Amino acid sequence: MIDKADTAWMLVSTALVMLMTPGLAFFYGGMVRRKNVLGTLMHSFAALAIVSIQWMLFGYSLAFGPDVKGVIGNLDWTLLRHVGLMPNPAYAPTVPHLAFMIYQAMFAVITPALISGAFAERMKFSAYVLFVVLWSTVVYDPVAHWIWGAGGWLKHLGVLDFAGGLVVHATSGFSALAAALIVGRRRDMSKEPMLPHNLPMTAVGAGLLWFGWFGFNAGSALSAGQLSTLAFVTTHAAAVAATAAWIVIEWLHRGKPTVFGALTGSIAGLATITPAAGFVSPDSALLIGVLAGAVCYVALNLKPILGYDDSLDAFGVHGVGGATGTLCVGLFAALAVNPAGANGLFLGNAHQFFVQLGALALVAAYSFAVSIAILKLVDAVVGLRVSADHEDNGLDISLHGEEGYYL
Amino acid sequence: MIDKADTAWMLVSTALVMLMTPGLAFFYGGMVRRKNVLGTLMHSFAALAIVSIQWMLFGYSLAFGPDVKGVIGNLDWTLLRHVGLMPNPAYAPTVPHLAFMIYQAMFAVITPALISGAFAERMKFSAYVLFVVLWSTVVYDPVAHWIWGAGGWLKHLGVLDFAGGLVVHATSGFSALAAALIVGRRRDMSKEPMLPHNLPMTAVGAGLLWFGWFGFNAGSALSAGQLSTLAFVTTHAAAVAATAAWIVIEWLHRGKPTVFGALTGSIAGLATITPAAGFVSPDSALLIGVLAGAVCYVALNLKPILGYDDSLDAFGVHGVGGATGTLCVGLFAALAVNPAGANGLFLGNAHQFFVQLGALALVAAYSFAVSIAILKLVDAVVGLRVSADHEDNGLDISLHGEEGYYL
Amino acid sequence: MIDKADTAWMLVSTALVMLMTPGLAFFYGGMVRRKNVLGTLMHSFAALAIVSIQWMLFGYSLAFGPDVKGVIGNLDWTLLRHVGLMPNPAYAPTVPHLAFMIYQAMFAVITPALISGAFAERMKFSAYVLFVVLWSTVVYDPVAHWIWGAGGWLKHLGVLDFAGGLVVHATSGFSALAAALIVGRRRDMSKEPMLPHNLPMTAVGAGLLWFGWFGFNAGSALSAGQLSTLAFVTTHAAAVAATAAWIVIEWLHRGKPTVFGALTGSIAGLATITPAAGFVSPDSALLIGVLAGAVCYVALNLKPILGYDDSLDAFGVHGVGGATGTLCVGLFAALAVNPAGANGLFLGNAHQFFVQLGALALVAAYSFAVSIAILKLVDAVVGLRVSADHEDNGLDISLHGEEGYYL
Amino acid sequence: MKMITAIVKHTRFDVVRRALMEVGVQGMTTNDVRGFGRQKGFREVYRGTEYEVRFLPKVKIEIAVPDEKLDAVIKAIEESARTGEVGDGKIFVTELQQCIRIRTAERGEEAI
Amino acid sequence: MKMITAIVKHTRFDVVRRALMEVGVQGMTTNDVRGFGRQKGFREVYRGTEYEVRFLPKVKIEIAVPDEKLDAVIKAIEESARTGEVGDGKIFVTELQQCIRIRTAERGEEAI
Amino acid sequence: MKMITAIVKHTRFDVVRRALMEVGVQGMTTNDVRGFGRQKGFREVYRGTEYEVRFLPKVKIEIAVPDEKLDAVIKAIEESARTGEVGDGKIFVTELQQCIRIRTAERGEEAI
Ligand SMILES: Nc1ncnc2c1ncn2[C@@H]1O[C@H](COP(=O)(O)OP(=O)(O)O)[C@@H](O)[C@H]1O
Ligand SMILES: Nc1ncnc2c1ncn2[C@@H]1O[C@H](COP(=O)(O)OP(=O)(O)O)[C@@H](O)[C@H]1O
Ligand SMILES: Nc1ncnc2c1ncn2[C@@H]1O[C@H](COP(=O)(O)OP(=O)(O)O)[C@@H](O)[C@H]1O
Repeated sequence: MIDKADTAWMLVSTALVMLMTPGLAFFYGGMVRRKNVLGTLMHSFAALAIVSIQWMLFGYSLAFGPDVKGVIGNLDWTLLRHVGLMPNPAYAPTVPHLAFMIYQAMFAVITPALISGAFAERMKFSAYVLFVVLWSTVVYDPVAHWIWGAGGWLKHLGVLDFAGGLVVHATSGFSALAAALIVGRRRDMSKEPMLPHNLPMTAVGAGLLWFGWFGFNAGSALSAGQLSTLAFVTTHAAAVAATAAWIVIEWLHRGKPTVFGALTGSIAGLATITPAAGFVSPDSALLIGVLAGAVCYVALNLKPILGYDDSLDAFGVHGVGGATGTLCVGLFAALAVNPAGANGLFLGNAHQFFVQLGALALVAAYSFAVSIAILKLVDAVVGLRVSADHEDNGLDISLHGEEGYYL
Repeated sequence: MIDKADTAWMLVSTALVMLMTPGLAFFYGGMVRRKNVLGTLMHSFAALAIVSIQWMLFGYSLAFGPDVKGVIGNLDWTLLRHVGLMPNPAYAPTVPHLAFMIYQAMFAVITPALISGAFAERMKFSAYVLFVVLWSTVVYDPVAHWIWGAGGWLKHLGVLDFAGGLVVHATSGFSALAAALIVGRRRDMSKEPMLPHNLPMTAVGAGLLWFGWFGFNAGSALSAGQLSTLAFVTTHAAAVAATAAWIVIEWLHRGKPTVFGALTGSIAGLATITPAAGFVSPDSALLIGVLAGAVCYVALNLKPILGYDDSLDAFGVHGVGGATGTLCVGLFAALAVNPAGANGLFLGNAHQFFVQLGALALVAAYSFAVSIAILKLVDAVVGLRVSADHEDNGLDISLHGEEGYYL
Repeated sequence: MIDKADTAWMLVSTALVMLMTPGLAFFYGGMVRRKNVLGTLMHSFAALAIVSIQWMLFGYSLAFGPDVKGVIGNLDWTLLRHVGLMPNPAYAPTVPHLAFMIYQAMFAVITPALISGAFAERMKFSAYVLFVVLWSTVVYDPVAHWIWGAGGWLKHLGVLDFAGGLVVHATSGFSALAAALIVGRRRDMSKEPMLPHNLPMTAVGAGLLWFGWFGFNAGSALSAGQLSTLAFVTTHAAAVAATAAWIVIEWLHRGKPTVFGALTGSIAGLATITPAAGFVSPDSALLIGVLAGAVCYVALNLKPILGYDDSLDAFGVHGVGGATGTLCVGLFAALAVNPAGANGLFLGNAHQFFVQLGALALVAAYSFAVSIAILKLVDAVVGLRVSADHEDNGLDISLHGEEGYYL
Repeated sequence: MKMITAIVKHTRFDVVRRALMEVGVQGMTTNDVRGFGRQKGFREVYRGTEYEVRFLPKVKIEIAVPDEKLDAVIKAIEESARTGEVGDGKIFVTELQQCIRIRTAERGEEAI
Repeated sequence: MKMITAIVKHTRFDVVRRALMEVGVQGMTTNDVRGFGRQKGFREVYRGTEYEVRFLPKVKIEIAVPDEKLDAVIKAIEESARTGEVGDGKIFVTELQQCIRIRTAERGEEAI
Repeated sequence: MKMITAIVKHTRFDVVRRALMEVGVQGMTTNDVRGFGRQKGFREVYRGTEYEVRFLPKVKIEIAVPDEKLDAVIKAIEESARTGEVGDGKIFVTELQQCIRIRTAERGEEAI
């Protein structure tokens, strides 16, 4: 039976998650140098277009369609066949099936867009388009099926991932690491400081991401009520705790708390709480937030030492945050909070922790390995990187024939 | 009977549609030259103020008040008399009448703001204010009554316009064409390139417009449930298809896909699906989106050849998109999708297509002709264009005594 | 009993109010000089983190926890003990108690952030952090308890404050006045014009604030239905009337209507209607809006004469607006509109007006006096102002070691 | 060789550029400046506080020319930049001792 | 005639402008530059990566003056721009061969 | 003393800066300019309208040097800025009559 309130809530949540992709565009767009701002915005807007189409054509069917051996959906639901206005009880029994489909579409969209932070300022647009199509099909859709699809084998094993710590953040984060390694460092890295050209734009992006994240996490309850309220509160709790943690740590470590750090902390907190949002209590969420801030802070400070060029820290924030959050579910989850969840290690259930750890290892390894294969393939077909000249002149003029500003 | 879920959904949708007007301000504001950014923002913010007041004073009564011969509402509801907290069953039986009124107010607001793209960078602010008041009263309110008002004659004839392809986009688009012709070309046109000064700001605007458009189209179901879900999905489908189409066409035609093109495509898709959102299936919406991208792409590429100066393509996107969408209803509509709609030509009902075509011709002609009359009148009273000096120095300093940036 | 529609509405409203704090960041951030943009953004983002944590730790308990003599809540609800997923009938009987808590958290967050406009461009960040913690605890939490807490003594006396004219705007506004006086004028004031560096960013902020304000005011109905619809409509009515009033007055007075003025007017209208939103009719709201525009316009034009440096007019807009609105409740309130409210002076109930006036005087005096004490204390402990050198070089480089733009 | 520095109005810039090309100028360097002079500025009012903005946006054009072209170039600028109103701008001429084209290491008038 | 080019701190700019007007300067052209010199730059940290920013924002002021005013103008700049701290900036003087007011076609000192 | 003005590509700027420091340059002033020359510009298409953008972003570097350092500095710039492609830029040299360090009132070569 369709519940109007649940439907209203899911549609609002879908709109909120949609807004996250433009939000990500601004978050990333402000961080690059002026000459690459449009190229960076394009990554997110193009992902919105490409993945939404892929999703309606066949992606949704692969991820959520009738199960094939726990590994993938079959192609019965291509072009949204059988996906109509009646609810699908296997997923969301109180809203139209199409509402669930479009909600999930927004998740599929933002995930590859997140990866784009790893190879910003140097990838060919044709390579990007190809990469996104392949990656969505070969990485995102299967992993989503394993964990969220009816019949998915990891779901079956009891892996908990409330709103995408594994499906969204671990897949994109570890693929980002692969991409940073395969695509290589930016030419200018040794020559000039890579300063963000417009931090206020990054702040606009962070604000919209935070706002949209309520739809991402609280919407994942798929219904308006107690569970969505819980996820809403834990989401905010982790975000603010991570923001505060980052400010404090940076202040102590570097002498000055940066705004860019505070914004980064907030996104780290949001990414980290994502898998746990519906399974932990608000006070656990505060702790998870502090942890998120600390762990991602360390990750970002290690990057210059390790020397790979994850330009906008897609791995350092989403990979590390998603991994931390996935493990936190295994530590902090409580049946008292959500009877559909589990108890974690701190409530004596070490099993859940190891399930989470195993799933994380698997998803991370799968994403990393398959991304390398895809990138090699794309490199062979169209070439991954722009020419040195194009890179020096910036993607905006070279790839898109436009400039961001005539101020 | 008031339904809480429907009311929540309508209020959220109203807020979303409200946000579109600031969104339009940024979309347009980024496209003009730096010296006119505030003048351009002002068009949208002023429309928000002026039309909302006009609407509460008498506009709503003209558009939706008790019918006078199918042509206009009478003045019984001036100052919101009889518009209270009980539902009005003729429009939205499950939400307070005031909720329907304020939802519609946001439509009335954005429509003239859309037109402002046609005469950006050169119109007097006093002329703009006068134009908006007159245009809302003499064009928007009657046309809204014909198509959406209880007793409206076009509604009676079976014209379908789900969320404003005729009422919003065709009226504003064809009035924009009139305005571009009457107001004339910008002085600098032959002298310097008219480059957008801040495309990232345009992207912020596009993101907010897209987000708000879910309220525009899915909210037009006036209730949370299957129809709103359908409209939500078709809206997104057309937007992404048009974005992708634009990218592909521009890539093939010009060699480089621009971000500005992608954003333009998305708005073209959204404008085009508007009249059809609740009457067609998601896969038809994908097709409509592709069509929207292609048709508006051609329109914009013809403009330099035709030589009129529709500065920000209010006609090329909204006029052409709204017209295309209105005809698409006549092609793709399906009773199976929405029993309150109709079948279109592709389901054998040529009648609906001709009804749509006729209504389009009429609304376009009416909007075009009356806009010319209004503009001539305004020109006689206060003068339409700023002085050459003001135009050269920019509207920001000349009309508003401010500058956009001290960067 | 939990109502799903009310819960959905409250969660959406909470997200909307959350967005207001980033919105405020951009609104304020655009007004300062380029060298202080990040320092100004930081004020809002830091308040979001700090106050949310304080709120979950003990602030919520102080404000809404079990009453102690009408003056304050006790500490029973620290760390959200007893604040769970069942409704608390004393506050919001149809949504989870946690939903009410997180909704109120967003109000607690934005209030001190509003104050930051008074001392922008010159306060130490350490002083700001300390100030925010102390102020939230000693000013916001008690005043919220008096007026909104179960058992609060001003509530008991019949003071009406729908969404925070007293609790949010009067407290922050009069504290801002105290801060402007104690912190002193900016060094550059006599040397150079203090021009806003990025008015389009201020417009983005204003757009998001307006959008979020629907959650602020209509959400304060704590339920989706007639009252939320009423508050939504009055909010919009006052905002547009104040915008229009500002444009007209400035046009007449100064010869040119500024965009900055229009945006300021809209925020003035929103602040002013806040306490009245659920108690007055839409046409009263239009009048209140006009009044808001006029009164705040005069206040801002008096500032250069009086000579204190309320940099971003936190007092001139929120103090003056909140006070005006609080009195307007006493004038325009109507039992016919909301039986849970009262009649105001214009309906013959002078009593309500004096109750409002007394509460305003008290809250204003309390906020002003206690803020002075806090600021003196903070000054003694860490010093309020940055060094002259830091002020000259700007907060971004001096305090945060970053720059806003590399354009 | 001479270095000509012209301060002109934004709104004349494109006309000046074309006039320069017509007299055979093949290179120039420009940037935005703010000029102060006899031209009255704008009164800007921000939230009730008035500011007199005396520094107005101008474009600075720098053109290295061989001596024999000096007069033609000056004439081209004067004619194209003039509107007859205050604020039309200035032309400054200084002696250029050396000019080098980095790409080819050419020197002197050949390098212009 | 001379062209005086002064590089000064942003925070002194308004004081310098007023000092210039007091000694009778009626025109000048300014723009933002980034200067590198003895003054230590700022350390900026972006997400864990440190950058030493050595190019600091300065204002460049260009003033054409008749020879007899040269010393007075230099003195005015020196006194108004000086804070005594590293980074106060520089004054450069070059010979100006010609100065033309575009509006009136005046030439030489009259055109300044 | 001489004033060296170099117009170079953005992408060479950091290399040039380092080369300058190696030959002992301790101060310079830079700003962004738009240059027009032999280098072909970019074709930009905005919504179906094509524009030929001929003014390309360059960096202008101004360096005051004592006469004896002139050749070394020019050599450093030439070598570090050269890519061999059109658009590498120009070096201009003018006579500097006076240089003053505002902070100390030093004059002449000491002030550089
Ligand atoms: N003495 C000067 N030194 C440098 N630049 C000057 C000088 N006088 C004027 N300028 C520049 O020339 C521009 C135009 O000068 P102005 O006096 O306003 O008009 P006009 O040249 O028509 O008399 C100014 O904005 C400024 O940039
Ligand atoms: N040799 C130079 N050539 C051009 N500009 C210079 C030179 N030396 C210094 N400057 C400019 O002067 C500014 C101040 O110089 P700096 O050495 O930092 O301080 P000070 O002049 O007080 O010793 C620099 O930021 C730079 O813009
Ligand atoms: N005559 C000139 N006067 C001033 N600047 C010039 C002149 N010619 C070239 N420039 C500057 O030098 C830059 C490079 O010149 P260009 O002709 O494109 O390449 P190249 O120097 O390699 O032949 C131009 O962008 C412009 O900024």
